Amino acid sequence: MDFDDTPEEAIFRREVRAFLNTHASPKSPSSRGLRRRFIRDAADLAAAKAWQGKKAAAGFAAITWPKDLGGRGGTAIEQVIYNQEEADFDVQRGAFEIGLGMCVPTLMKYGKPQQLKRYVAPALRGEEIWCQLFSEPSAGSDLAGLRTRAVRDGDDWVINGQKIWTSGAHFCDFGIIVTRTDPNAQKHAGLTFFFLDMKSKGVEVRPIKQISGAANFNEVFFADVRIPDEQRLGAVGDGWKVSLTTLMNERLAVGDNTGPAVEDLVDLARGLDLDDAPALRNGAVREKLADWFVQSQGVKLTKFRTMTALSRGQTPGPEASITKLVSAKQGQDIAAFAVDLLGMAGAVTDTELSPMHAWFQQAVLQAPGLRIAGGSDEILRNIIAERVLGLPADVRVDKDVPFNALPTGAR
Amino acid sequence: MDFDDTPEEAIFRREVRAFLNTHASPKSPSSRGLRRRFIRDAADLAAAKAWQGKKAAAGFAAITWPKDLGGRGGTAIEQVIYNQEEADFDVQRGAFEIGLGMCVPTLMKYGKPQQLKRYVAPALRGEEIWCQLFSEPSAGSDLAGLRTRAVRDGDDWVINGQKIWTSGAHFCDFGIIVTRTDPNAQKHAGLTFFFLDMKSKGVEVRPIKQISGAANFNEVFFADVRIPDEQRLGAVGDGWKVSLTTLMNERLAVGDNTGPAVEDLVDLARGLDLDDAPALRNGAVREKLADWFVQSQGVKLTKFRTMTALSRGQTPGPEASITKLVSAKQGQDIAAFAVDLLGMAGAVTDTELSPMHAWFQQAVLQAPGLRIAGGSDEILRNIIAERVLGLPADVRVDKDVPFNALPTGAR
Amino acid sequence: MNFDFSDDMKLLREEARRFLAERSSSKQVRLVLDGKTDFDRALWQSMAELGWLGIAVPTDFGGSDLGYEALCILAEEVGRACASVPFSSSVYLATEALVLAGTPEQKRAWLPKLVSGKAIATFALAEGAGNPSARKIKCVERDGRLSGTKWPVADGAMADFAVVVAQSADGTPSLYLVDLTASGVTRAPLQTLDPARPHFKLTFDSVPAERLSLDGRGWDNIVKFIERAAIVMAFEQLGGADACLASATAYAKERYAFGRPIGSFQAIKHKLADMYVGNELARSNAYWGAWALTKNAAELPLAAASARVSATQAYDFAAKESLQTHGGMGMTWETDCHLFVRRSTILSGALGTTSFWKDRIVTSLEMRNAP
Amino acid sequence: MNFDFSDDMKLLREEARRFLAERSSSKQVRLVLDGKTDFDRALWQSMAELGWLGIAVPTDFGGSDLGYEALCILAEEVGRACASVPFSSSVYLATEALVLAGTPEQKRAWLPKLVSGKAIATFALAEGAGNPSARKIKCVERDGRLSGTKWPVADGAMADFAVVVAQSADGTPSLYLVDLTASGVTRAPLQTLDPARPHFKLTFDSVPAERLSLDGRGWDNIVKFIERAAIVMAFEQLGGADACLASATAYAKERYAFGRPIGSFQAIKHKLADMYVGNELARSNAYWGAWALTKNAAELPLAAASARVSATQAYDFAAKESLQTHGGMGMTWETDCHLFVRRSTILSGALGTTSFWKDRIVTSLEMRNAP
Repeated sequence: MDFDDTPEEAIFRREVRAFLNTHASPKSPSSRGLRRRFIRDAADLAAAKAWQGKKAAAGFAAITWPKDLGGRGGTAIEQVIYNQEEADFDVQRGAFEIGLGMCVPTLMKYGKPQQLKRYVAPALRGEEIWCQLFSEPSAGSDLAGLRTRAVRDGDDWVINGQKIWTSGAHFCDFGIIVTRTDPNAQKHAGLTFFFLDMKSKGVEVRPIKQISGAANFNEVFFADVRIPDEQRLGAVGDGWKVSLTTLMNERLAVGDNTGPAVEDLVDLARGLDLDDAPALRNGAVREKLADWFVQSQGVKLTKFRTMTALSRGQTPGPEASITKLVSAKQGQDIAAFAVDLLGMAGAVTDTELSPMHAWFQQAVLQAPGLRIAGGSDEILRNIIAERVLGLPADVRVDKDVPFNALPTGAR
Repeated sequence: MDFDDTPEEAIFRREVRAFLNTHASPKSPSSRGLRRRFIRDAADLAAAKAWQGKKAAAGFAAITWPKDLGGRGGTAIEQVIYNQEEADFDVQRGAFEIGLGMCVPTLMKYGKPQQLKRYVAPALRGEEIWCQLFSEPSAGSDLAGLRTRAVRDGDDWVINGQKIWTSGAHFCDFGIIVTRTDPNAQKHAGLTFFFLDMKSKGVEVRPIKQISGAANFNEVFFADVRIPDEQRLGAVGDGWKVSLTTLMNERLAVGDNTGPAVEDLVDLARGLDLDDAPALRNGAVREKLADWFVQSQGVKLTKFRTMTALSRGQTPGPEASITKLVSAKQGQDIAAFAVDLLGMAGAVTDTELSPMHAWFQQAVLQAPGLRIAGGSDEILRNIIAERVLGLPADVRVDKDVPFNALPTGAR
Repeated sequence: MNFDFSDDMKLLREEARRFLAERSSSKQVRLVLDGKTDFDRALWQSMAELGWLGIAVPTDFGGSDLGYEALCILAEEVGRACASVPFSSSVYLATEALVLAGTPEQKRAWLPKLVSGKAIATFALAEGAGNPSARKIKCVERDGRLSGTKWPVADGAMADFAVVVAQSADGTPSLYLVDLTASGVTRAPLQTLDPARPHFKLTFDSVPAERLSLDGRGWDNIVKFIERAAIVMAFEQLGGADACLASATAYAKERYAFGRPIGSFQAIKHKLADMYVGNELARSNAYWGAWALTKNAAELPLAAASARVSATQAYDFAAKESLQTHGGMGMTWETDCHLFVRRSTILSGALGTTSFWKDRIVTSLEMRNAP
Repeated sequence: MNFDFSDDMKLLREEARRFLAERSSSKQVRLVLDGKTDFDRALWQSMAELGWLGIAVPTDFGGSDLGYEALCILAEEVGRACASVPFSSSVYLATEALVLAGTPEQKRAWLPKLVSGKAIATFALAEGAGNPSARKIKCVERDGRLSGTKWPVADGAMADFAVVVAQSADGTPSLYLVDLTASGVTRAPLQTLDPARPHFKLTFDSVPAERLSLDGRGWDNIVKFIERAAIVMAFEQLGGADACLASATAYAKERYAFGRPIGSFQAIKHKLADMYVGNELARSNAYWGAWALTKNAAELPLAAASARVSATQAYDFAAKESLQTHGGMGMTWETDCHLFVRRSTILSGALGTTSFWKDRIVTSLEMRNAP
């Protein structure tokens, strides 16, 4: 049991570090509270594409992919090492996580050789960006309840409907989409999966304003959009199976909590006067800090255990759901606690007046989304209970019924 | 809005107080940790019966019951006032709560006039005690899943099966019982309700040793026990409806948390040295005390709101479930917190060494039962969600199926 | 035992609820949230016409004199509607300060205007981060002139005057009445988590200030004044918490997943049951506070702190978990969940941290349980 | 990156688990619980024969010298079985004290006997309620003789000697080796929440005592020693927590209500998911502790406190909620749920309150994050 790299891993890490030192700048402590996950404007996008190009040129863009597709043919643990090192640098990421983490791997599994040849390399080099068109207004946690229709018409399929929560749809070139092709079939059986050109006629992208004021996601409307049958991934009616490939990759790509952490709270409490003494001396504050440290350290170390399993060639299971379940709630709790600790000025978001560029305050509005996106708390508990502990599934009333016979609500 | 009695209530309270002062001794502060709900031996039983006799003679045994049945014909709020006052005195209660609170009221609703004449008065005077035979090993939260069979034989019914958690069965004279008379009917439809003489041939009572070491409950076995049809309450197949009468009365009778309260914890923390200062000065301890005070005060005041509704002739709803849900968990948390606060000596139950006669330690083993008996936390949340908030019921797979076709588990 | 509001009060509640549902819909709140206007002036004027701005003010000064129970009821409904009006600042902080501590002249000068909506006032306590504390008050009054900086001050831009906490020449913190239109006053807008209730930084540079005389003097009396406001604010919080529960419950009945309403899943049912429990405990504690306020009971400090903590906890939980119940829709600007997340955050901090009030509870218990 | 036990260690774990499942069933634990015997002697002897009592003891003294990872693994399995043996007292407290601080003579005298099961020892720290604290140690040694009272002391009656914390003549708290069969020693049984692990009150009246020499001296070094034991105890707690999860999960699958397994209701599913999460976080923190112990890492204090707090929280939750999941059956003496409620309570307090360890975590963070 040790935290050290194997000799091979150490060599790889040095290589990565050398690449990063040459081509990027390290993060500074003062960038705390200014970290970002999303592409805000054209400049961000250009920076992201340029960085992806450099990574691809150096062979770091897709470490585990086969060499003939532009990957490095490396191990999962090497990818983890790369990510760890890159996290210390101030580079624009986020534009490619979904495309390279979820979309292209699905294409690689179900696409034809000439499609792989056409699409994989440009995606890897950051020249073409992919998005994922899954969720719908009435199909969130219950993804298989989706209603976007695809109807066969000659060599094409004609798509009508609406997707939602499509990250980056406004700057993406291609998308993967799951549609309903047979509403008379049981809900999981009537789905079919495609990829499409986001510039196709009839595709309309509208940004969604989030509660934080930002608009990182979109609604995407489809009005008689034509997709060649050529671009179908998997058999007609096999869309659910194909989607599960994508979603499994999503779990592997679960990101870290990007909000304030225990250490930030220690710093805040050190400098803050609470009832005429530093907040860090207050027993209640110390108790909370300890609780959260133990929790976040537990999450971090659980990831180390997962990495160890990865390095031994094992596939990490749904245990990874722990990370998101715990971190998202903790992020929300830490933000609320810090804001409360600041008392009457806690809600002030002026970055000049509020500690750490009002990072805790920003987190109040960002944290709720982390508890919902990519599997809500409730769904994650179900996953852990059913897939790890083997508890029986909820009673399903939607299993043996044609999709179009299922009851629906007003929302 | 005020906490004072009306003039009539004040007169009644004085009357009660005079009766109690004459016939009973007030509790002393040192009896803390020695309070008891259960009958432990013959002496306890004799004391309980004697006290009940005095109450009945003075007209306080059943304040809301009609006068012709031995009651006082008083109001619900008068009953509350009596209970409040009696709670300050050191009297042996508990033997009659189930009989007078749940069994006899059911008899009063469904029994024949001559049965009422025969049974109500002796019960009221404490001469005959009643118990409730509902739960079964495989029918706890799901009471309607009970399996004890009753088969018609001439003018009698023949009972075979097992009941469990029967409080006081070992000293009870009569019991009410719900049985399955038609296993081919849907589960709620095949039940029938009776009362019986606990001395009947074939009734065997076995005490259940609880985790606290005490044995306040029993298993009751029925081997070809004969009950005259005369003692059936309600129609054949109407047992569920009759049971609901009993259970509604149970909710009205929900008792208080009998374990340590916030004030006890304040006293403990005052005298205890934690890291070289009184625990009461520790911020984390103060935070917990405040949380629990606010909660318990909220419960107490919610009861006042219920009483106000009672005094206006309204029927309190399932909101009363709040009391038990909050109090039981709080009791468990307070006990655990106190034991932890005592550190290495926390688990010591020697009444000489441990503060307050090891009351907190006793509570560690008693609190779990309070979260289960009379509606578990989980059932109470369901009740609140469904009956107060009007949320839809769980999917029921046991509704449209004959009872004997329902799947069962190994436990 | 009569632990409920009277029928008259319940009527007032129904009237207020109906009125605000119509006149302070989220559409109206969003006009302020989006910066289109600084508060809902039309609503404020209607509230004045209904007599709500002087609900607990003696009739001598144009008030309705309906007492503190009525004030609490209105605060609850203002909270339920998440209304964008300076109700806390002007009505149950500044107006109350005048009623309790103003000289007859001060009362005559300002109360009728406040009651009629011709004037708006606010309360300036905080000087940056932290809890209310005598030591933290750096604003000073010397020779009738006040200097220093206060932030955040809710509604500081639309207020005609402020009741300001400052150190007097004799070293006791006191309340001062300061005309905000006087020269020497600077008002700078602050960004906060709740743009629907604008906050400001007020700087005073030797501005004329009149001292208000509370019953006693010094910090303890200022805390007593804050305690009274905390009770009314607990009702405002409770109203918001109840609105969150209602919204989440309605959504859980209408939204389907896996072929059935999400409200039929225990994960949602039990969350909403817990929300209901939290709100009911908060309601009971708030009622206790209303009783203590009405009777000026000796238990007021404990009742106020309990009402405050209970309401803060309930609103915080209800606002967050209502959003969570709404899932992705809750994350959108167009759904109202975030209005309540914002408001609950502002109100939680408005009169000191939760730990400040919890500490006061235990201090009361220590005295009550003294051996 | 290799944050897992080696295959050898995993083999040891499997072997230990299989062995203890057979040899320390709840039937055997209940013999002690019901007072039929004071501990499971036969099991203890078998553990000695397997080399477990000296698992981390150098081979020079008859030990297996398999290191601390092996010791942690055994503790986890002892915890899972809820075994009624003095494993913590004798193996990872008293034996460890000798290994770390005994003179060569002391080691030669006692270690072989401890390893072979011929002698049992315990650790006497507490003097009544409260946390470990130098100020609370009233036991004193003067001229090689020790006087005072220690309670509670686990396994104090079957132990041949105790490692006792006492104040030395020069005013520094130290560890002493005290023969419990010597005259002047009184051992009185105590009732506790876990009769399956008997506890005692030990009174010393001028009893011969030999000083053990830790690396350094004084209270800080005693705390360092306790920290090491806390890591191993975290594994014992983790094993118990996992047993509770396993039992609750099995029951939830087999118990039917409303026509289906109770494990298909989200109220139960999500409770068990939370239990799993708590246990896995505790496991990761415990592994960190095992690593720190093995490497004697600078992070040991933080890792120990984290392992301890995480394991205490996980076991407490798992024990209580496993019982809750069992419903009425969980309340019966005959179902095993209460064995774990009892054991978790005993272990939570055994080396100081949760707040003691939490405070140490923050102290570590303060130093680590120092500006």
